[in-house]
Amino acid sequence: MADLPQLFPTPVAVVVAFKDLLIAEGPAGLPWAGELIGNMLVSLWRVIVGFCLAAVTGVLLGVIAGWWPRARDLVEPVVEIIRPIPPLAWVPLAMLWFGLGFRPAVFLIWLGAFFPILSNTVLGMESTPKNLIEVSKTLGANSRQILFKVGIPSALPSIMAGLRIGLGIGWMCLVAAELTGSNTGLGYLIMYYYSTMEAAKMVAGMLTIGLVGVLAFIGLKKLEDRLVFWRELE
Amino acid sequence: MADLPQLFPTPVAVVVAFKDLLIAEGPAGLPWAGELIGNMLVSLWRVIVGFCLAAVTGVLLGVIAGWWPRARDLVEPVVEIIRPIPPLAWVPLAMLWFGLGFRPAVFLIWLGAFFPILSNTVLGMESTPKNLIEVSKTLGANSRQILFKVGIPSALPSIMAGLRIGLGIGWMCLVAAELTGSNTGLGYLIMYYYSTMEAAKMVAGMLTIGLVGVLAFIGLKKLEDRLVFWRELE
Amino acid sequence: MNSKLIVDNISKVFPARKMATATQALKNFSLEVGNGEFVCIVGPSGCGKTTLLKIIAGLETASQGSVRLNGNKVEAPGPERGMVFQDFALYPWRDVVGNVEFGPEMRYLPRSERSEISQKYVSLVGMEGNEHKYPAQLSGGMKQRVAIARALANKPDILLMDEPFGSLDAQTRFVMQNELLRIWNEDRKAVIFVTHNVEEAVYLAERVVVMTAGPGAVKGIYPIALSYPRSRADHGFISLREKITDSITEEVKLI
Amino acid sequence: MNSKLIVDNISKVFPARKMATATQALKNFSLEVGNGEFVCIVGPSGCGKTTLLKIIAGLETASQGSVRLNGNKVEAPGPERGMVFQDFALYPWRDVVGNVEFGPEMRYLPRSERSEISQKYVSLVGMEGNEHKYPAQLSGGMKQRVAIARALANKPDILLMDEPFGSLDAQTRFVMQNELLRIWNEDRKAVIFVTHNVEEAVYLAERVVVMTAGPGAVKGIYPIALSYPRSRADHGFISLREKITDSITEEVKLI
Amino acid sequence: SPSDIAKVRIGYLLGDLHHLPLFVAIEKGFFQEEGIDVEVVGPFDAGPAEMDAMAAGHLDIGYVGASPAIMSAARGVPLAIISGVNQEGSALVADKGITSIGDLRSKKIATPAPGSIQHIMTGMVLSENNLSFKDVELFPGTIKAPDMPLNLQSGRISAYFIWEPFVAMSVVSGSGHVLVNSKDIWPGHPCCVVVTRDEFLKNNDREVKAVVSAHQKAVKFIVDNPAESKRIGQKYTGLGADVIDSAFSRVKYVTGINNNDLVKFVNGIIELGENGSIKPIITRKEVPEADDFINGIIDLKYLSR
Ligand SMILES: Nc1ncnc2c1ncn2[C@@H]1O[C@H](COP(=O)(O)OP(=O)(O)OP(=O)(O)O)[C@@H](O)[C@H]1O
Ligand SMILES: Nc1ncnc2c1ncn2[C@@H]1O[C@H](COP(=O)(O)OP(=O)(O)OP(=O)(O)O)[C@@H](O)[C@H]1O
Ligand SMILES: [Mg+2]
Ligand SMILES: [Mg+2]
Repeated sequence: MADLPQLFPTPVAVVVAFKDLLIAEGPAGLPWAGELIGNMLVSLWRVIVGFCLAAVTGVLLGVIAGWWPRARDLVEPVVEIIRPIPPLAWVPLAMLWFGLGFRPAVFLIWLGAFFPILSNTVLGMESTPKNLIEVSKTLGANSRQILFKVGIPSALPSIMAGLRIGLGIGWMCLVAAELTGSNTGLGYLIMYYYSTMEAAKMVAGMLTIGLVGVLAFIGLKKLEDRLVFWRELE
Repeated sequence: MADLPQLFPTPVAVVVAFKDLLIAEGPAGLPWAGELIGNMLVSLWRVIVGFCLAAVTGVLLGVIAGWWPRARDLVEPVVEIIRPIPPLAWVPLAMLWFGLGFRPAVFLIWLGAFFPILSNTVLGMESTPKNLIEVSKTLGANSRQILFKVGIPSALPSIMAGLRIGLGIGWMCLVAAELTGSNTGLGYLIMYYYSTMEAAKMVAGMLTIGLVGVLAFIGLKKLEDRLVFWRELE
Repeated sequence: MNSKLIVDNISKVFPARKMATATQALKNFSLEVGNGEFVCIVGPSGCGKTTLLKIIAGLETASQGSVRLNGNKVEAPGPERGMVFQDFALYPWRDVVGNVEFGPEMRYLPRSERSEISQKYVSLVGMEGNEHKYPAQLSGGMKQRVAIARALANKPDILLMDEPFGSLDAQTRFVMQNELLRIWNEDRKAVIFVTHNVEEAVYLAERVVVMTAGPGAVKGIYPIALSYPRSRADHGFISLREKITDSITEEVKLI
Repeated sequence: MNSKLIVDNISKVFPARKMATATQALKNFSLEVGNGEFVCIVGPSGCGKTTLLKIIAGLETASQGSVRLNGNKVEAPGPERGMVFQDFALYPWRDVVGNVEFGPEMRYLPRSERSEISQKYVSLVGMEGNEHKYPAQLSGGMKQRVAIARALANKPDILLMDEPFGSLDAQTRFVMQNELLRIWNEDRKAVIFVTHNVEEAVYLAERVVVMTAGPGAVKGIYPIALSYPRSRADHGFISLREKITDSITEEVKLI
Repeated sequence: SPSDIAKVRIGYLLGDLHHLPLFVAIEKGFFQEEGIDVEVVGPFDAGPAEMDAMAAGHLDIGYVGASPAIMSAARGVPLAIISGVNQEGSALVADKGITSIGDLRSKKIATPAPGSIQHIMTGMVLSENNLSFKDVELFPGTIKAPDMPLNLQSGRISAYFIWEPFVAMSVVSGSGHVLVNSKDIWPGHPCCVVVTRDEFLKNNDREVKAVVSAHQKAVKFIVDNPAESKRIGQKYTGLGADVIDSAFSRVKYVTGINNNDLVKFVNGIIELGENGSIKPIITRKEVPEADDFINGIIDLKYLSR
């Protein structure tokens, strides 16, 4: 494949690209960081904001839909119609609603992360053991308390798995997200070097997304192990 | 056309677009179906193949990684690095490996659907109640039997939720999948009317993805209710 | 009689599902429980005892008939009817103290008061030193005792206990029986207590209800006119025990 | 003695976790069980009985000491050691028959043979008519009987039973006791039977082991030199029962 | 005989009116006339994707911008440019409030991918007016062409430099106006070309010749029959008659290529990188001598005069 440089760079070329991107001047406004680091930070911030919004909205709606079957019957059809619509197809609408740059990018990341978080939260809430709900009622817990003290703790393992999936998909939406008139970010960097056919740099950008993604994943996993410690006692 | 075509077409315009697309001649090779139906069938087939591959590989690897912690420790880092890499960034590689048209599209759909299926399968397998594994050992089940007769049945609810999420993401990857030198499919149809700025037809295409997605979802849900009937007895 | 609780002619049918046929768990079951009365229910396995308690608790609905508490129809669960579940139903993510404090926490009692209560009931069931273990780290009997402590700590008006001492060794069981009687004596709350141990029933109850097998109905009610504290070696005690045992034996033989 | 099973000086410590301190469940516990012997184990709640059975089954590893079966060190579970779990551990996705047939299915017995076996054991535990109910549809005692049938249907060499009759009413319990003795008499398989019911222990066992509270060790071993079938009213029976009860009482008082 | 003639796989760019000759050749049956069987393996959404497909050997002939073709070659992909498709046909479109290049200072401007001819000409027109890339906020490649007219209309960007039909769309709708035509910046500037793989060129002489002849016929047809060509354009791009009309006035369909223009283009890219206006896209290391490089990849021998 040595004769397909624009498609499949050698590992050495990728390492060199990494080095170049670390040294090169960063995006405007972030003069203190190299191109790779600077764009990574920009994307990281977008993903964090989009993911956090998705976590809040996805868990919230998931808790509601997973707890009250009637809410689920309302939410499910809408969600299931919107869910499969490709992020790229959302790009124009994102720009229409949110302008250029940060906000539409956050919207698209939110859109990607939201659905898996929602689904897994619903799964977790629906799986709350019936006997725990029953005993809580006899102990005087009102519906709100049962929700918060029983439903949510027992759904936590599933919710956390949903957050991990959602975070992955959030990153996955980065390129689409940064096609909304952004001139910074890792997705932008990838598309930039894609259009200039510098495959080594593009792959370096992809790997950076992967690496940051894996670090974020490890962080979430650590948090999960703390929150659902009781599972491994079993 | 004194004005730019509406980005956010009126419902009436979308209905008209639907009608037009249903009547219009389908893609070459599919003379028997309207443009919308024909492209939908093409995409459906791609999604089915990609999703089925993802279901098989995701459940398989998920079962392995969720069952043997050592396998998980091997699989997890690789998966977590690859997972967040955007489908769009895969497009060139998909083309290199799989050529144009059907096969790279299937690959990209597989890529999208694979990870959530994997994650949820791992979650389900890891949650197999310890006492059921223990009793099975004392009943003489060998490790394979415990895996198939205990681990997998008990992971089924979680696996099914993963399949539903994966199917959604598979559809979500359709546009990216049909950017690789495809001239058929709903993703192509959307991008086509995107490039001609016919928003109503583009939205009609998006909604069709959503509608087919919802039907597929209902199908999976029905299957799920049959497979995990025992959960609602509880 | 000053009836606290009236179970009026209830029946319960669980509908058929898959290959399992429909099951009639209760059939025309009636019972009145007086204010502060201690009633034990005995009956063959599967006769509908748990179903009965759940209906009284408001966790299941009767297919027919009604349950009245202080004259009001029972339609939902409430903390005035505390229940000890046959399967313990402990919160796996809460340690022993956390489980026992659940009820007081729901009433927003201040932390200090809550921990006072939990300390009291944890030691009452002999679980000192295990305060910070999680359910997965407890033995069967320990789980059961936590479930009892949790129900008692909530001070319900009526205690519904489903074989609460079933997993305890005889000695611990005796201790718990006496503790229960002491608490009952102090507060005079009504207790409906399901047990398989006829001796236990006769030792504790003012009345023992024997249920029929199959669809559960009242087969007989035995008033235990013995003064507390009772002696298991007492002649009256033994004869009542025998009578009730015979009554159940008949039922089991019928199956 | 022709020892089938040798439990040699085992100790078991569960490490500290979160706020819970480490727990020593067993301390220098030794026991030999002869070929075809029936041993009952009694002891206060939380003394380590379940832990002991799990170590013998190969489901937990001892921190110290070893278990030998037919001279070979036990390192993993196997079908020659069948276990009835305190918490039943039924497969929620299998109906009664499916649960009972699990063992035979694992041995790839043909379908007809499997259903013959399950029919036999389902009726042995009095569950006819409930063959196609799922665990969630069963009462506590029914679940326990299914768990027993499942273990018996697998015909293990050694039966490890953890309070197997704890959720049964007295009558059903008697029936099951006699059934168990009959099966044991026929096959002469070794049985290690944990119970809280001293009368049950004396009725069933050739030897009764009393465990100490706290870290479980052997407090005393009582050979029951009464011939089968035994009478609970027998003088020797009653005196043994009293002796063993006193021994446990001492332990519980120590707590 | 025609039976031993291979099927030729052709690609083009989605929604690009510059590729009209391909549509005409298909519509009028010029490929059949030349005795070849053409498979349109699909429109690509961007030049790089099409060049990737060609590099990977999944595409024999591509209608594509000169820029991606040149970049691909600079990266070492063996290919040849065998014909021109059009010249000119782009414009800098601005909203009504912008009446001179000078007004663009500090404004948001969208262009296609970095290194595209439109990107380079944006630099040229800015520097002619004593501005540079640093004086405006540029979005090279992160707003897709179809999104540009909409973002102009909604005021999110002030101008964009693009190919047809996306110039005409703003013009026809009245939401923007042509601030400067590309032909006024660089008369006869190169735009789209027909490329093929070296390997295909070497082994399929007859097919390449046939493709080029059909293409040439099509271009001639467009020049001779503008009205019917516009209708074909409408059919293949789905665009309205008014948009096509407007666009047609700016595109010059030609088969010839002026090597010097391509040399100037390559040097332009290299110099912009060297003087720090943009990140280096093509370097002297890859293209030491633009003349040699361009002459090495242009092979117009199949064009009949
Ligand atoms: N959720 C359910 N669905 C279907 N049948 C049920 C359900 N719960 C209980 N039953 C059936 O109702 C009958 C009575 O059950 P219940 O649990 O009340 O018995 P019980 O008297 O508590 O028995 P035990 O002493 O064994 O606990 C049984 O035949 C049981 O199979
Ligand atoms: N997984 C575990 N982790 C930590 N501690 C445990 C675990 N399992 C048991 N223990 C502790 O070990 C001790 C013995 O438990 P075990 O279950 O063996 O008691 P038991 O004799 O079976 O009691 P019971 O009669 O109440 O069932 C208890 O103190 C218990 O808290
Ligand atoms: Mg019950
Ligand atoms: Mg135990």
